[in-house]
Amino acid sequence: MEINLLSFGQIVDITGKPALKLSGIDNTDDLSKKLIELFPLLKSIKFSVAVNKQVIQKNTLLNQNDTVALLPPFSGG
Amino acid sequence: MEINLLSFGQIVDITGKPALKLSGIDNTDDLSKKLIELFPLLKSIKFSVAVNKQVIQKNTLLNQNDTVALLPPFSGG
Amino acid sequence: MSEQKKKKVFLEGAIPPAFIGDSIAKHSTKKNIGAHSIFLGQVRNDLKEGKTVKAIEYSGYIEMADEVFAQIREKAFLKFSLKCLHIYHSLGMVLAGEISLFVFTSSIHRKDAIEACHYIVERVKEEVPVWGKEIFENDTFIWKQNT
Amino acid sequence: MSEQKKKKVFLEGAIPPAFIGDSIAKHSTKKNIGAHSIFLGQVRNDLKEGKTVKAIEYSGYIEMADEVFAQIREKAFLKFSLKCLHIYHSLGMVLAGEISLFVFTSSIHRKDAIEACHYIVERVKEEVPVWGKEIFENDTFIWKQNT
Repeated sequence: MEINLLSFGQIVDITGKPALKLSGIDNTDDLSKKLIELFPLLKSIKFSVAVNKQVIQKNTLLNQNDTVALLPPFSGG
Repeated sequence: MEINLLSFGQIVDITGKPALKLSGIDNTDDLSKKLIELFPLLKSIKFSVAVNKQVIQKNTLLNQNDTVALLPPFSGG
Repeated sequence: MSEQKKKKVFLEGAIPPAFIGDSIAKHSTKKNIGAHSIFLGQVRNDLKEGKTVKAIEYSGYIEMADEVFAQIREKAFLKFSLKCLHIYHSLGMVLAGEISLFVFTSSIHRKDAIEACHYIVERVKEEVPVWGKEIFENDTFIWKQNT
Repeated sequence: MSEQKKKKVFLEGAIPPAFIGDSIAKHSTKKNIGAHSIFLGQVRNDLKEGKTVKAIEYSGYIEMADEVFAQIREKAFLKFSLKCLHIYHSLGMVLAGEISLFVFTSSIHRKDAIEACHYIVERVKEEVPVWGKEIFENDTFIWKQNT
């Protein structure tokens, strides 16, 4: 199973890429662990997670081709 | 003693003139009585009175050349 | 910057949208401004007693109104942290669809500009000796009532 | 008039003052409008750690932002009696002194336009996935924090 991972704002500075693909991850809690492993600097940043453009508040199952976005605090306007 | 009387808005429709001079009036209460005599239709209208551009709340003495304005409810904007 | 001096508020006729655009453009040199709030009053084609308003003709007690506008400016600068404040009001004929009041506040952070703009609009409606005569399509009229 | 459909919000670069003037002018045909309220966000030349901000470069999660903007529109139309509602936000580079956010509400009576405009500005700042990178004069940067 493969998901699309999008990074925005200062998180791109950490992941190095605005978009990448990850496989073998079933839910958002596992994803968070995996991301901290891959990018330890993420620990220092507050961010929320959107699955298919919906911000999630708790662990969420992921399906093939889901798009998961890492959203640092918004600063539009 | 002479004062300048200014009328505005719908009050001009009643007094017939935006500006006129009145004499022999010492205070604003007397002025109000005199005006009702001269223009009975004024009784039907709510208005405030300004002496020298200051809205007054109570009877006010008038001096030579004071400017008294009859102000119907404001409707700017 | 002191803006408390007496400024020209009254404009003859409607306030053109391009005048508003130009006013906004002039603030691009004031780079410590982060927020602008603007209120525009537009003349409505209200239906009253079966007749449609085609225009409002504004008149005012100008000498007094200028003083009241200056007091409103002064109070707004004391009450809010403003970088800029402009108020314009029409005199004479303004057609339905045209703009008769333009209030423009600017501040570092949005709260001041937004609250000051609202405050000023309410003060202008309540305190400034200006009157609007609503002219109907058949050229009869009634005197406008503010709500 | 239904305005709840998804509309184009993002503009490349700064929002020109003349664009705002033109937007205002377009409403002169809507003669039942009595009040417009406008909020403009302008980029400030803030001094941070001894360096001056010369521009903000905006990026966004556009697909999600478009949905959030549409939801904000919908909520505003439900909550307030609005005749018109427009929201524009910059993407890319906006220099200090230039405008990056333009919220424009119109209603019959002023209360709705004023309150809706304020409501929308707060929603946009809180809910829309857009990020500003503050670029200093020496071309270093920090990520903007909304307050």
